[in-house]
Amino acid sequence: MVTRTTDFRERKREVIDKAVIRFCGDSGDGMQITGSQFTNTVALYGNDLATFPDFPAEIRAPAGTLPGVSGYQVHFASTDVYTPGDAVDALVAMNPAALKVNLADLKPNGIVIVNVDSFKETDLRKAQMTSNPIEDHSLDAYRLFPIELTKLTRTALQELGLDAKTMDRCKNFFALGMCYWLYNRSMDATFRWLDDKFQGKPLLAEANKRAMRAGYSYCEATEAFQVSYEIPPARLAPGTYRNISGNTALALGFVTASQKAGIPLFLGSYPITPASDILHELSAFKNFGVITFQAEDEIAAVTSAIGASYSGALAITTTSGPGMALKTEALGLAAAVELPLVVCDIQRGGPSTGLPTKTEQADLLQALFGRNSEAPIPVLAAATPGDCFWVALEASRIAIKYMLPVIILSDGYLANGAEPWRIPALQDLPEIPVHFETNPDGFLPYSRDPQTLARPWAVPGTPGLEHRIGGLEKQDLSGNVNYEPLNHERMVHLRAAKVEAVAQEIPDAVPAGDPDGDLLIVAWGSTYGPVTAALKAQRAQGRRIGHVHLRYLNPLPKNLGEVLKRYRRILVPEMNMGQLVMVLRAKYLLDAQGYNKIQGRPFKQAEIEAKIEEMLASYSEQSAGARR
Amino acid sequence: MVTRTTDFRERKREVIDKAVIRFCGDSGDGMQITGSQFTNTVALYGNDLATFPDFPAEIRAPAGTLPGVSGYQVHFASTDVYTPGDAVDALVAMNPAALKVNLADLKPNGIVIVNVDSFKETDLRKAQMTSNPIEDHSLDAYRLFPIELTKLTRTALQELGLDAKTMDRCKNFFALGMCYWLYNRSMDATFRWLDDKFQGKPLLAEANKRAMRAGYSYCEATEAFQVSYEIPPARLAPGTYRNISGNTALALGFVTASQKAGIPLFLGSYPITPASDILHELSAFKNFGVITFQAEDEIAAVTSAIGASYSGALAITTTSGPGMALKTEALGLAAAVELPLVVCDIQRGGPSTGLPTKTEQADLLQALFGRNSEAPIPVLAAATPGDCFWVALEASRIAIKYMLPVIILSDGYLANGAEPWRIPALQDLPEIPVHFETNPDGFLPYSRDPQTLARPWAVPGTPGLEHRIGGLEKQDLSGNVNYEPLNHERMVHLRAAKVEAVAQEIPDAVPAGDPDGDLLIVAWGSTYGPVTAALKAQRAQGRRIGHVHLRYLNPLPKNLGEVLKRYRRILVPEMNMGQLVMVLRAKYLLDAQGYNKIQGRPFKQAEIEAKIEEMLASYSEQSAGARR
Amino acid sequence: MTATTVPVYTKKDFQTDQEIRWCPGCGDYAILSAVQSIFPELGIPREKFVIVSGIGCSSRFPYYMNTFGFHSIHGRAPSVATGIKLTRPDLHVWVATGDGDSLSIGGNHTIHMLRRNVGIKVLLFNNRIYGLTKGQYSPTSEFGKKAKSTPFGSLDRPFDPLSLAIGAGATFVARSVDIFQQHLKETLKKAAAHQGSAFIEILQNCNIFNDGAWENLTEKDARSEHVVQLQQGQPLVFGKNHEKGIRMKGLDLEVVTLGNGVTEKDLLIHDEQNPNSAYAYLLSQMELREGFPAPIGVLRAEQAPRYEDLVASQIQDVVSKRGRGDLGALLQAGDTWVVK
Amino acid sequence: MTATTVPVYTKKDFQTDQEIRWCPGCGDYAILSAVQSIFPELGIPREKFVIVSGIGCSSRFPYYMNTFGFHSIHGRAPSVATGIKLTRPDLHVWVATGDGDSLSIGGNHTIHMLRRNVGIKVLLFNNRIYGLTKGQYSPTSEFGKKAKSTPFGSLDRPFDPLSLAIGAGATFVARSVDIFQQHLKETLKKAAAHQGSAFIEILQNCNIFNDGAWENLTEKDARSEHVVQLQQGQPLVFGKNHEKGIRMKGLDLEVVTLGNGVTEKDLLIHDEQNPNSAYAYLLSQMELREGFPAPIGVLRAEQAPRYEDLVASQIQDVVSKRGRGDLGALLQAGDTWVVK
Ligand SMILES: Cc1ncc(C[n+]2csc(CCOP(=O)(O)OP(=O)(O)O)c2C)c(N)n1
Ligand SMILES: Cc1ncc(C[n+]2csc(CCOP(=O)(O)OP(=O)(O)O)c2C)c(N)n1
Ligand code: SF4
Ligand code: SF4
Ligand SMILES: [Mg+2]
Ligand SMILES: [Mg+2]
Repeated sequence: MVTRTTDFRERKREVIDKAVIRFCGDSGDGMQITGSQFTNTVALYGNDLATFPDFPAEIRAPAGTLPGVSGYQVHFASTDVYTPGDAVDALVAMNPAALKVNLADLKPNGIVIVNVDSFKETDLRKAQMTSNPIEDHSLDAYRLFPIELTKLTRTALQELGLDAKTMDRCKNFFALGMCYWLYNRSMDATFRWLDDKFQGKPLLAEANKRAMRAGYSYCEATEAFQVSYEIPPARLAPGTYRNISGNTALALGFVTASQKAGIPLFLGSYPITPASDILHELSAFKNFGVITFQAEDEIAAVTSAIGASYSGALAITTTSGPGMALKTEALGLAAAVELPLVVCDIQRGGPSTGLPTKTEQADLLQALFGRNSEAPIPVLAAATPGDCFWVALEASRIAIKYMLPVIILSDGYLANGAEPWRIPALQDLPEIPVHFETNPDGFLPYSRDPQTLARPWAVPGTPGLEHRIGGLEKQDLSGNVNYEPLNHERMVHLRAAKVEAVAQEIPDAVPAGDPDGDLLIVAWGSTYGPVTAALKAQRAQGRRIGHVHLRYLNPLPKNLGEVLKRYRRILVPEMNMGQLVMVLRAKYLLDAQGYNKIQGRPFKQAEIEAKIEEMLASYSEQSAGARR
Repeated sequence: MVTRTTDFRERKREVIDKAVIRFCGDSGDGMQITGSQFTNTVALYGNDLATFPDFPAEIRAPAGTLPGVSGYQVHFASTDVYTPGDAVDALVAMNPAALKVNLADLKPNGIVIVNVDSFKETDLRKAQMTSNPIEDHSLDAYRLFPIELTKLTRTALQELGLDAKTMDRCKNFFALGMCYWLYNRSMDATFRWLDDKFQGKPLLAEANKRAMRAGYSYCEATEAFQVSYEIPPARLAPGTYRNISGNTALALGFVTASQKAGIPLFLGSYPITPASDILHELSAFKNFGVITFQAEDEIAAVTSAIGASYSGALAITTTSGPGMALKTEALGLAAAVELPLVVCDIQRGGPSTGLPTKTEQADLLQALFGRNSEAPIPVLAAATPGDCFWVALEASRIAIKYMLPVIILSDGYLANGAEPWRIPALQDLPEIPVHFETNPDGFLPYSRDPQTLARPWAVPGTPGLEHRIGGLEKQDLSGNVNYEPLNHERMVHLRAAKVEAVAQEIPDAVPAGDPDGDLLIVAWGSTYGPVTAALKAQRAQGRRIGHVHLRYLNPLPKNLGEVLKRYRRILVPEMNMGQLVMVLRAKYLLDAQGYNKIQGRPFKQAEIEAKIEEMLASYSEQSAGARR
Repeated sequence: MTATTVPVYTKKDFQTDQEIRWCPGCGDYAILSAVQSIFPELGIPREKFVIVSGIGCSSRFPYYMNTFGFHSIHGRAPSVATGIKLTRPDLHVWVATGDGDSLSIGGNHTIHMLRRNVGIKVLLFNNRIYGLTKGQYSPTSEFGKKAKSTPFGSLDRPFDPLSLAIGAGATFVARSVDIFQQHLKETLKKAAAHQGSAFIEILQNCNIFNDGAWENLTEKDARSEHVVQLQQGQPLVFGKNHEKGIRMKGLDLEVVTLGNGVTEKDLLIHDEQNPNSAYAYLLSQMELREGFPAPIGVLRAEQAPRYEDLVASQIQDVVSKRGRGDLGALLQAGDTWVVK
Repeated sequence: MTATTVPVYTKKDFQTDQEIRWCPGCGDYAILSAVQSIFPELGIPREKFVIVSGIGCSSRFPYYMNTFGFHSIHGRAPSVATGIKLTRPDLHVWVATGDGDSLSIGGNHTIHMLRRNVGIKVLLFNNRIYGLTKGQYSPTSEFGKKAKSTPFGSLDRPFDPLSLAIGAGATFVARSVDIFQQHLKETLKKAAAHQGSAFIEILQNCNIFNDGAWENLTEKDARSEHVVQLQQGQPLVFGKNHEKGIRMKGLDLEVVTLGNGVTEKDLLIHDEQNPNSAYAYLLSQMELREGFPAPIGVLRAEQAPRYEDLVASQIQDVVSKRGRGDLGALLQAGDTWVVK
């Protein structure tokens, strides 16, 4: 939907409904900062948005090389945004390597801004390029803007008396300034951020500001661009918004849960990409009484959390796949001693160390089954960055109410991706009632609440409740060590029934889109965005399809089986080799089909759409075949 | 089938086809030794047999108490034996606690020999008994033989000048002597064993011999028993036999594999019940060049094995559930670096520490899925103690041929249970070809054999093959670190395809019993015995049923889906909450039904039979209903 | 804590109704008895005690103590205990562990707990064997040990638990013996009084799988020759008739016989508070050498802040500087915008 | 091994074609260069080297060494390396690891490898920070460290890696500094010559997340005042003009100024082979105290059998006593019977 207007500078100003911009450059070029500043600005303006930061596993891969490229993509719009965008409208490439790695995603006729100063012979060689794309016409299909970013930045900062290296570090802000001009955005928020960030170093703040202003002015003055764009604010639900990433949302969710429960938050964690930021965020919230314990490893992290939970804290532990693997023995203990605990697995590419900074959804089966013997645990998954907040709250609530460990699955994409998030009013937050047992009369550590099957939370320090718990099988009610055959069977069933009991509170699955029809997409986690976008587009073309997005992966919503039967086909797209689809097939004996992408990147909307079309086509073929 | 004869002593001597005897007493009473001696003797005689040792998790629980009871059951017969027996024909109970715990399993009119000397007031109290069962007629339904075992043993040893404690320790041999008389067995093998065991202590050997002879003579002289039994040898396949437990069979299997492969065996292990004996056995085989490394924990155990495999050893690691949980991160590494490794999980009751000395089959899903991300690994399970030998060989062969880790599932029942095992001739053992890469020309660490997809085994020390491997995603062929999306997807698929490639060698599933019919039992692991026995009995009653026992749980036999469809119903009995059944349902979309027992004990034949009957009955009902 | 609010306990108050599942004759009984004897004397309400353990014979300890108890998983007791202490610094947390539990699988958690100085009392039951798994050698077993997994003798050099603890930065390091009841109780009381991590190696006999492992030190006749009892401010004297002593020789120690001009004044005076941990280290290495006795008692007792107190006061600090966190403000933090 | 069979290598022979993915200015480059420089001098065929690492910036080391290399998982390099050594005692196995990798998650494997004396050379890149995960404090970070996970300052007391290694029973303990190239190379060569486990702490600068962590020791001006270089058989002298020394004072050490009657003869003479590890421990603790310099060089080098050799010779022993195992006999062992 493009509306053409003309700006006061007599250049075209197009009003469009969405744009996708990607900043890319060397790991040292500050692309993550540039991208997040741009994001912040468009968010403040009121666009809906989604982002996709993508960076190498190395801290600083060798400058200028292909593995060293870091990127940050922002999709912002006046309409609802579900994904960071399949293809890019404008690409800012700080060097040849960045251009090479990212060009494939640029739309035909898309804008590409390159820093010509870094397209020298040696730069090209580092990017394994034999000829200069700025000159060899290989970019003819795009709107190329070759800018002397380095030189122009140095000129702008001339008077500040900085050394060349420091000046060059500001060139990303020059590029940012250009983009603000291009999309008609105010630089104010970034000015504020710079003031804040460089509090002790006003000179650096000033340098970056000047660079940014220079970039902006450059566009204004040189008429580099013949056209600029305006993307009106989105019509979001009324409320106060902030921009939020998944890891921040988890951190805020847990602080909120602790406050609503009225018990201290304890995080036992060992750093690991992409989960570390949760630890970083929570360690700053000391004034909320948050205890963060950076343990010597993942096992100490989870077992310290179990100790904290035993003592009455809302205890959590955060990690990613390899760390999750190390926690599994302790999760069995948590299940056996029936203490509340929330475990966050921020999934990344695997197996083993795998692709630490890339996203994947392949820890579902590990979360469901990765423990010795029968140790069922509820598993929840967040759908979007903002949803992480709500999932943190809900997981904490369930853990406390049912006295059991709960696993949250997020992933690298949610963790680092950002979206506008409507800040909830305090009164809209759910209560999390906590009952610590205090009555010694008839106290039995393994007696159970008839509705939830929860055992009492009897924390040390409570007079008269002295008792012993542990990982050996225990006698029903008394909790004493017991190896009797039938008691064991009973306890295995009770622990399973307790997990199943959570289903009584799980909202029914209500499909988005058509309530019945030709195809149901069942998905979970961060595929929410592309699936939602694809569903919308495909339904707009008249297809009868629905989408159930599962927040609860164990137990599943009670009505799910019934919902599945309302559609002719079931498609389960996952960023793994087919994990949820296996669970669904086993449980409901329906021929659900997996669609699997394991590339360390989210699905594109177009990929989902193509798959939908393929499935519907093969279905019509078959029915046609059947008719013949 | 009972034939009555009369012995030369004018007492009845019945020839019967099978008997089940159980020795039980305090952990300190030597019941495991008594049971295994009896086993050995009946095995040497040529009976088929199965045993079930069952002992407490404590080293010595308090003497005389219920949790301290230790038992050993032997089922021996002139016909094929598949289980240790559902019920007991003769029970030897050394104290009231043992009687109390075990009486329920004694057949009506069964023999019960008790040591009256330990049925005093205090003994009864320790067993939480209020009246003396020897006197209160509660044993009237059985053939009770109250024997003064302690007193008679002391009398027999009078002249040896031993202290009372030492004499009392021999009373189990008195009881054993009685049982030898009762079943007309020679004491020779046990004499030999005593000579060997007490090499430096001839007095102790003599004491035990005298006690045993005294027990035998007591029966001979006192006419305590009016009848004795004879169970003719079984008609086993011709060959040389020995008695073997699952853990011993695994140990022998690995030594054999190492010898056939011509490479050293390396075991990295950390002790854990019920797996420790494999470590113990292998540590004695130093003259086979076996390297056993008792590591500081399970993680060091498995990672040292990975280091050994990298260096060209047949590397294995052995553990049970909790230890398995700790190894999962490293198993992902083994899958990623594609090195051969065999992991034995001797399953026990869980979750967590659970029931360390009890059996269970609940680690299947952990074995299949308990790793971060997509890290598929072949999984094999042994069916009987003797089968452990063959599974060890086969797992080693697959690991080496396909260059990948392989998991073996055994369990506490197989580990400690024993059966007669036909010793294979050396020429009947499979070859295990090993090819170490030596050619540097065009060497690529991740090139692949076209048939197996195995990469080359290029061990350090080989000139010209210097290369680097690791847990990060790697470029196809070169093995260099690589994070490219499509390369990652390709590698995930290659690793999966390699595991699937194993299926090309897996023998087709051929059902025992009827090749099609009303019911197929699909089972795995140690349920083999009771299922086989139940199948036989039920087919004898005219039911059309088959049994597929899966040795390969991943990948599954290629024809399995086709076999499943030949039966109206599918029953999957497991000592877990339904793990294999989930996999089968998901894969074949058939309504396979689980039958689950989680009591730390094997299924009884009767339980399986009852379940078969129930399923067939409900089927006829349904069909009848359909007809109505 | 005022004495009046704490009930007067007897040993019996710390016993449970659970049958004790240790072998008759096991050294664990003596340790249990010592702990049950001293707990009533500490002036601490019973519900404030938590006993945490891993897995092993020794780790069954919590079941027999009528306090809060947590029998966790193998090797992880220090971490569970750390979580408890950080959440509830007011609790008195004791860890019962074995040489396998704390030095084999749990070695890392042990040394990290010690360096952090978490206020946990660690009772390390050192029987130089894996008892519960029926007799494999442990990280403290002597070189050449023949055990279940080493029929031809072990080839590992053992840890010296005291040296390891000192090297890890432990603030309190002591040693006692299961059957030296009086000494054991006194040592436990000193540990209880210590502010931070207290590491107590208790030499324990496993009469089933490693009988007599400490005979050399415990046998009535040998004792006085092979053991030196450390006492704060006292010279290092040992021998049947207190006739031997230990004194400095250059950087090192030597054993001397008193008399002939050598008096107690020449001997090393024990100072558990020596600021240099090298002193305690020297003592911990002593027995490895021919002719030297094994030290028992408190080798080291350094004053240092407890980890859990530091954590708590950091939180208080931040609260007092920034005020108690306001949830509404937290959620609204950073750049926000309003959609109407 | 005869010198003639080993090719003559240059540094270049140990370089790979892989782009080095460390930040410009990282201390890791210097360490890489030192290792690549000394490997050609060791007279060892290139294919006999294996470099094993865990996870961390430092653990990327193997990719840049043209030898066999194994980048394993976080903290487990010592165990992987032990498996290699036990299988192939003839290989030369070096572990490259960070302070997080080897002392945090891998602490237990490190101390167990050291006590066993497995013949592995450990290069511990100590930058007092987690580099790869972008700047959390590590077990060697100074108390009060403000880092990503400790915005208000860390509350953990750090390990002293040398003391920990000594306490664990390490037979070779040394320290050097990334930018002291000559010293580093010499130290590495000494480690290479050592028979058993060699533990080398290398102070390394992470210019991105912990720049200047070792400035105190490395800055040109400060160096001579703050560092004492240990040399076998030489007195402990330091200071810009070699004017200071260290001597014994009772059980302890003191810093003295030479002159005024104090000569080098009064000083401590370094003996890395001192049979009592308490000596090395004393040195390792020195720098923690006001006014004392940090020791670099070899603190301890004890002769002791290598674990892998013991394991191999135990096997040989049994073979020579019992004969090579006969598979047929093994399978037929124990009571057997024949069914016809
Ligand atoms: C993860 C795990 N690995 C192994 C075991 C088996 N296990 C239980 S106790 C134990 C060693 C016990 O030795 P120690 O700590 O010295 O205690 P002791 O029995 O001698 O008192 C082992 C290996 C386990 N329970 N869990
Ligand atoms: C099981 C596991 N936990 C956590 C991580 C994340 N991780 C990677 S490296 C590292 C710490 C690195 O610190 P250090 O060993 O000091 O190496 P440096 O980067 O400083 O050289 C961590 C926590 C991981 N890869 N695997
Ligand atoms: S096995 Fe040893 S340590 Fe365990 S209870 Fe028995 S005597 Fe004590
Ligand atoms: S983050 Fe630090 S340690 Fe890692 S490569 Fe960069 S400078 Fe070196
Ligand atoms: Mg022990
Ligand atoms: Mg580091």
